[in-house]
Amino acid sequence: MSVRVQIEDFDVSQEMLALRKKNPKVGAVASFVGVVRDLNDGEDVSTLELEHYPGMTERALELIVNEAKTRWDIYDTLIIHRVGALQPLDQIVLVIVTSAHRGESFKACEFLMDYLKTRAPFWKKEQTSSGERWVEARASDAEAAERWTQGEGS
Amino acid sequence: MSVRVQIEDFDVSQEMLALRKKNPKVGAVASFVGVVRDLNDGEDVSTLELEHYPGMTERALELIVNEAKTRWDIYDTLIIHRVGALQPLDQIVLVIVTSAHRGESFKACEFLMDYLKTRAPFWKKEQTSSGERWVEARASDAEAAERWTQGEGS
Amino acid sequence: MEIKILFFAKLREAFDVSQEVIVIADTENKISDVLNVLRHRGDVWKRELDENKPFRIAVNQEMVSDDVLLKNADEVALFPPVTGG
Amino acid sequence: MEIKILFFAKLREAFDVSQEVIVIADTENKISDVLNVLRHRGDVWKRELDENKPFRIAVNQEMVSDDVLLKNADEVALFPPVTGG
Repeated sequence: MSVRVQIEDFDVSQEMLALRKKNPKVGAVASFVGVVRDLNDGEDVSTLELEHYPGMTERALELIVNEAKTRWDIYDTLIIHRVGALQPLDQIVLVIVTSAHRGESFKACEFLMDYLKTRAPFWKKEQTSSGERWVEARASDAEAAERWTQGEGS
Repeated sequence: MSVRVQIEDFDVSQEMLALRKKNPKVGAVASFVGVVRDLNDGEDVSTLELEHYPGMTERALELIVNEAKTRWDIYDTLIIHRVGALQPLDQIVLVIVTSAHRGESFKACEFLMDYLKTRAPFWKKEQTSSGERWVEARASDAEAAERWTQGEGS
Repeated sequence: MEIKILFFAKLREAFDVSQEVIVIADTENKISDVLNVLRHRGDVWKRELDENKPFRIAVNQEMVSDDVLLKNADEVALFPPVTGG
Repeated sequence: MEIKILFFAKLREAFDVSQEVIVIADTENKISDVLNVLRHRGDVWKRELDENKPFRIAVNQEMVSDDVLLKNADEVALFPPVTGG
């Protein structure tokens, strides 16, 4: 398990290689990268500022990872979340899951993203052409996380 | 859409960057990497030889990609499948899907892998300590592909 | 007892403070008591911490509901629904 | 008419041939007719192409069932269930 909150960008290939740890039992590597878009809720975005709650962020992510490990037969997970000022096209978040077979890594990776979206203390503020605004939480994210409490993940 | 069958290895970060095409509408990049394991059905594997049906392989993969595009609101997809002789720890297959929101890219990426596993003409032959053998198709792969015909993907 | 309170994101900006320490009676030991102390400041405090507002509460870095009991030196955080990822 | 036949993987090895061209009567125009020609060779052909064996059939690079109609110069491929990915 590894959880990092950082200002710096990340390299997906390097992180995958490190997470696999030359373990020849790994047959599947599922990953997700979130990227800053230039448009959100109809407004063009020039800069995204990411705030977080140091300490709680890492704890929350570790709880989420532990939850995934109890649900699926997976080997390792990595979560990197960037903070600070980001621009459109910048990578924001990376989740990687390794497992023997693909079904587990796919499910765990999507679960980690859905839970991160609703449980990890990060907040986005956008600079748009009509000024700055805090991004509002989406009902669709709450619904995505809710699915996993209803047995789909088993 | 891009489909490649090649002997050479691939770099996930580079392929992601190329697939995103500096399109600032892309918010989600889901990917899957399949890796050669050193153990399969109880036998230790030293080399995996991948055979394919040139021409049909590319056609089959393009049909699968078109099917994914009719089902989900996604931007671009990449499938790279290696052929020839591979060793444990080698990357075999890469699938990347870009979209605006994460749900679509996750679903399409898993769908592409499940369909590739049952519809694209590749065959694996393993060298093990007790000789060589052709890998048998798994019922679990057929079941995984079958799920998508029953409305889960909608 | 002393309770440390942290504010994040929109709430931090609205209150123009990122953290403070408040002293409450040992008998007033629920999150809701802390919230009432803050609401009594009126104006933006009353408005942003209204029960109908969707703010979140964490105690010692775990999200909780507002009937949790507090003890001396607990860290309480108030913030809007999270929007990371 | 002439039909090109390709064999892959285990079938290619079992028959020790990767492709051949066979000539069938224009009236014998189904995949099953081609399969019967091959089965009549006996031995490994009869065994590997037995109806209970799970081999797959493609015509002009698309997977099909064995009642598909063939036309001159079609490319037929016979192979085991696929195992890529």
